[in-house]
Amino acid sequence: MPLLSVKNLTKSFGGLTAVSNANLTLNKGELVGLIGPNGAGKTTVFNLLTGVYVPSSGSIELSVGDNVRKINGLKPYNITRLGISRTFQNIRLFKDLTVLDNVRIAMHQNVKYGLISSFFRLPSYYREEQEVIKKAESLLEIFKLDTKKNELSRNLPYGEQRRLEIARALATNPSLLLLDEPAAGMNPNETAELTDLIDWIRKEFNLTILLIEHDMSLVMKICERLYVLDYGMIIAEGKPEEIKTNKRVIEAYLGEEVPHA
Amino acid sequence: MKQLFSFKNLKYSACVVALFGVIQLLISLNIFDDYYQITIATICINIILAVSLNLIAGFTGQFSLGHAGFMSIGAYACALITLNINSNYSFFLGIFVGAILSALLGFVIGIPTLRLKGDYLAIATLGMAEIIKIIAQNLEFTGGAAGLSDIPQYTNWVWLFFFTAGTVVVIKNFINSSHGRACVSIREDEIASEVMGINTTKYKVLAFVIGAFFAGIAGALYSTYFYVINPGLFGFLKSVDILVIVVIGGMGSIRGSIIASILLAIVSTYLQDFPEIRMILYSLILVVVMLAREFIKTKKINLDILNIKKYIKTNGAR
Amino acid sequence: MFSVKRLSLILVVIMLAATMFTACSQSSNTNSNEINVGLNYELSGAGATYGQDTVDGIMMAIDEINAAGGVLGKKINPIKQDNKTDPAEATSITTKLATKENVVAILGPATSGATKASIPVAVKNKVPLITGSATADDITVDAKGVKEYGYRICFNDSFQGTVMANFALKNMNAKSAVVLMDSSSDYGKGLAKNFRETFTKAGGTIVEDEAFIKGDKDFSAVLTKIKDKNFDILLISGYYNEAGLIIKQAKDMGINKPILGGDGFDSPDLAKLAGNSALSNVFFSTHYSLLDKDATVVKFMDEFKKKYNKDSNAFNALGYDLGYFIADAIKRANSEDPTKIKEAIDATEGFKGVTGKFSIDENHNPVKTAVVIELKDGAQVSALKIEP
Amino acid sequence: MEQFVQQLINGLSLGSIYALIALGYTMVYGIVKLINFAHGDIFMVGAYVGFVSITYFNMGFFPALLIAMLFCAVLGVVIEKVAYKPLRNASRITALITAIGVSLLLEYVVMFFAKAGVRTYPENVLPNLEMTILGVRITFTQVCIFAVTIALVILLQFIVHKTRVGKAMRAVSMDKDAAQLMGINVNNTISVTFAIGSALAGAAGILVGVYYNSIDPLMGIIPGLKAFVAAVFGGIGIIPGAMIGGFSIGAVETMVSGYGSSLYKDAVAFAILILVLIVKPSGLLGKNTREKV
Repeated sequence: MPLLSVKNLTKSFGGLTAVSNANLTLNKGELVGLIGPNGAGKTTVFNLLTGVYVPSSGSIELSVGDNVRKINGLKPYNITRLGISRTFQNIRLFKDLTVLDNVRIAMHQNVKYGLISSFFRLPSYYREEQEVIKKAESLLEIFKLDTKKNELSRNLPYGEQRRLEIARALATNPSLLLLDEPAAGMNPNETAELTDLIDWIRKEFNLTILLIEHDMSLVMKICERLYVLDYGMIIAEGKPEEIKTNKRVIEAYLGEEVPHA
Repeated sequence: MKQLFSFKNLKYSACVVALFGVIQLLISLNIFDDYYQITIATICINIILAVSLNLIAGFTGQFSLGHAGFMSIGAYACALITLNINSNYSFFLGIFVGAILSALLGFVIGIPTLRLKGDYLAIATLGMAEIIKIIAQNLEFTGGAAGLSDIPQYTNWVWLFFFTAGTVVVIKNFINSSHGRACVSIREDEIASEVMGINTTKYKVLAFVIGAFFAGIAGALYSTYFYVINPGLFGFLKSVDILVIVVIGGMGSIRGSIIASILLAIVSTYLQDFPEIRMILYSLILVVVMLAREFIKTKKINLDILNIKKYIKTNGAR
Repeated sequence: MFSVKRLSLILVVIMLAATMFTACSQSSNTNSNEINVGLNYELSGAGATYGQDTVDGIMMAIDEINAAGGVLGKKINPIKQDNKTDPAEATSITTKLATKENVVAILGPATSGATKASIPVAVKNKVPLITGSATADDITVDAKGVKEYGYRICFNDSFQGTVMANFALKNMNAKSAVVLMDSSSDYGKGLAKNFRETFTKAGGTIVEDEAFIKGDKDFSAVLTKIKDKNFDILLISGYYNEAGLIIKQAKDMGINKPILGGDGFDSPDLAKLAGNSALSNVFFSTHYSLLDKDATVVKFMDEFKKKYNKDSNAFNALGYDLGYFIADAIKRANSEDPTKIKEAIDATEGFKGVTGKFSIDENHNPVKTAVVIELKDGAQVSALKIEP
Repeated sequence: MEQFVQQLINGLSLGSIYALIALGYTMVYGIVKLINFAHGDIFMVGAYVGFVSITYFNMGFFPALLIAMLFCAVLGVVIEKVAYKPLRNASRITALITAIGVSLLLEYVVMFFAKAGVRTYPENVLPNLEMTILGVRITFTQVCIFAVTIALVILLQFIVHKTRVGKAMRAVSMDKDAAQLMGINVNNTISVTFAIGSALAGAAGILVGVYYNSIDPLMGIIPGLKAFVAAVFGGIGIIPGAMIGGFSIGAVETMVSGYGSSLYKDAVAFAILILVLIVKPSGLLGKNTREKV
């Protein structure tokens, strides 16, 4: 049973079709890349998977435990609760909040205490808040951000902001993690570090990862499978080595950015 | 349980009790006579209003220009109850019903309007408050334009302090809980917040409802302190007054709202001595304060830029 | 974090100090050569027109009194405060005047809301408070009894409403009326309510009940609506600011039915707003008539025009009377004790002011004659006295 | 039917005033994203300047109109330079509170000098003519107001769409930084916008003075609020939208007074506003924009 299966996914804005008839399958534990030239509709796919956009047609199914849930049309927060989490291409941290708060907010759905407890700080508040802090700190430790937990996230250097966004995404306790250009703007050293980190968290957290990335070294190194998107259509699917030699893919990239691998 | 009695909590509680004690002492020694007590009442009511609006506008980032509308619901409900039910409990019943009705209205109005953003939300909430005002102006049982008068004065310093401290504590606790953080995340980035599993509509409405609830309490206290209410009191300018306190104190700062409430009340008592040009001075102060604040802030930003330059210098250019 | 805390602490200290400072500085400004009288008025906000006009009248009276040697050998010192047309602010100011400024009496406020909020404070502090223009019936007396220290020297709504309804019924043989009231002021609503009650009780019908709010300028919609209706008279229950415009627009539109109103009409601005030609067949009740050629009235009007370079209106006149009224009470009390002054006010008998000769009844209202004035081409052409 | 047409005419002349004020609101909002609450008070100042010109300097209607517009234009620019410009990068709410402060300042400075009472324009500033067509009465003043409004709107459309300044205005309203990079003097463009918007408000002020014959220092609050409602109603930032919004609010108001209850005319106007916002948040003519994720 695949974790995620997307069938005939289409999204059009007015006359423009951003994604058309895309089919995608992710198996549990896979690390899959989604590549394609700029404007191909990769981020739109992420937005559709996370409910930020409502699909025009098609279906998205996610297996949750032993059930398969149709998630197209659900609100983003419901989808997150079912186990999909993501980062953003143009980092969307809660900039004026501390690093710790950023992670704690993402843990919101696991907090069970009610409003009354929060108003009057009943024992359940203290109990759960402590747990939240503990979890958040251990997560930050993994991303080497624990020493900066009280800093405002806007003050972090770029690379750390990227890492924090991944940490925040993990805090929602996802089964499927969508990473939107996690290495954008990083230098080769940082990228290499990040590559290892992604690989590590996948195993540690038992994740399935779908990754948008322009940095082909990263993609080729860690992705087990790739989907190639062009003009909103999936033009190729396969192992990295296969994709590298796929004619249509090379054509799609020509005049744009030849994959340097 | 241990944390409940933590040093920090104890310290805060001690401060609150001490503040109450000091003012109570000053009142019983008649150093704070009737006149100062009225000023204190105004301050307390403004603190409740400002802190509750801050929850909506400052923490949740929903720009509301209709807070006076919620206040009026609490004021009218409490006034009508205390005027018509002659019992020792009518004051509490009035406050309770006023706050609940106000919260209910916040819920009913919040659901459709909170889909709007920024200035559009502001103008919609402004319209909402105006509609409430016009309805109150034309209903028989609210006394029409004359409003209600001879409302028994139940509110006294003790209740004012109790409700003000209560409002501040409850809202502060809320902000520092997971629910409050959910609200703040909406202000920071609504889309990211939703993707992080937060039902943004629910939390926007919740902030609106809680804010309305406390505005209702403030209205109820107002009506049972100042004897008289009428629709004209709860117009656009009242909403603006509350917003001014929130902005001067700082969006998203409860401490700021409290300090600004006190400062503005003191400024207002000083301005009473300049009856002819009172409003001219007030408006000038308002403009100058806003400009000065921005001036100081940009200076700070400049300092930050220097720091970044320094940072780049010491860490080498990337 | 720490510095913010420290800062706020410093602020609190400064504020406490400041408050203390005002407490000390203010208790010292009693001057034994002067008698302090508080003026709690709407100098800003929606009621500023009425407040400022009344204060002009009061100040003129006090200047005259002081120029003539004051009362009890002392000058009257008016302590003017702005209540912003806000009941809470009016309460605060009344308290300040009563407790900090040692006033012997408080004049004002002009609007009913602010007055209602001020009277409980006056009662609590035992300082008489006299309003010149708050007309709501329950200002001085309500279900719980007479407000011990609250007085007024103007008509109340039920008196004027009844006067105009009876005038319409008896003098004009009116059977049907259109009521157009200022729904944003309790004066407008109170007058209309009492008119309606008396008029319908005597068999008249209200054909149309319409309203406007203070500041409205365009009444064409409502007037178009009533234009073709069948009615005998039009009651405009409001102040001259809007009434003048309504009369103008109504006449322009060809509505030539008689127009009735209360003392809110009594201002030279009515003619300016409506235009002299439109001001015919207009009747309103007020305190005094220019046809009387009463020496007090003529003198007041001349002096007022000289002093302020404009014609006086009812608010100016009521304010002027307030000044003399309180001086008279202080003189008769022969004391600066507010309680004694209150007793003197209670005993007022036949006080002669610009707005008529009046006594104060047990409900703290003036007993005075109303005059119904007819306007023709902007000028007063007849005056009918109506005893209370 | 006759009555309906009459009410429509009444609504249009009232709406013209709202439209003129709304235009200034919408232009300023379009370019600096500021709800300029002082705009209603500039309208009031215009009325007073007209009053002074006509009463004390015995000017005719058109010279007075020009002077009022000129004075308000200067006032608008001064306010922008002194109070708003330093806040251009501040939070919107800071600018809003400042605008409210400026609004109060204008109101009470005028009240200080002119007192709170009403002032009346002399009669017959415009000839007191009227005509009746099929039972519908139209006065010369109404025609004038309508004509002046339409003329000014056409002029404005011309400025915005056919002149260099207009092009600059549109560019700045779309992207201030890009406009700057393209060599547009952003500061001057914003000043011009304030000048034009304020001049229109000044024109509305004198028209109100002539039409209704009554002005007072607080006269700007309610029309200002309603004009803003009109601007949002039509789609804020859009010039034809402000005009349509102005006429709509005017018409709604008179229709509610004429056929419903005059007590609730303002409530209905606000209720419609809220409904419009909920159904189409960007106003009647506004385009819905999507946030890029």
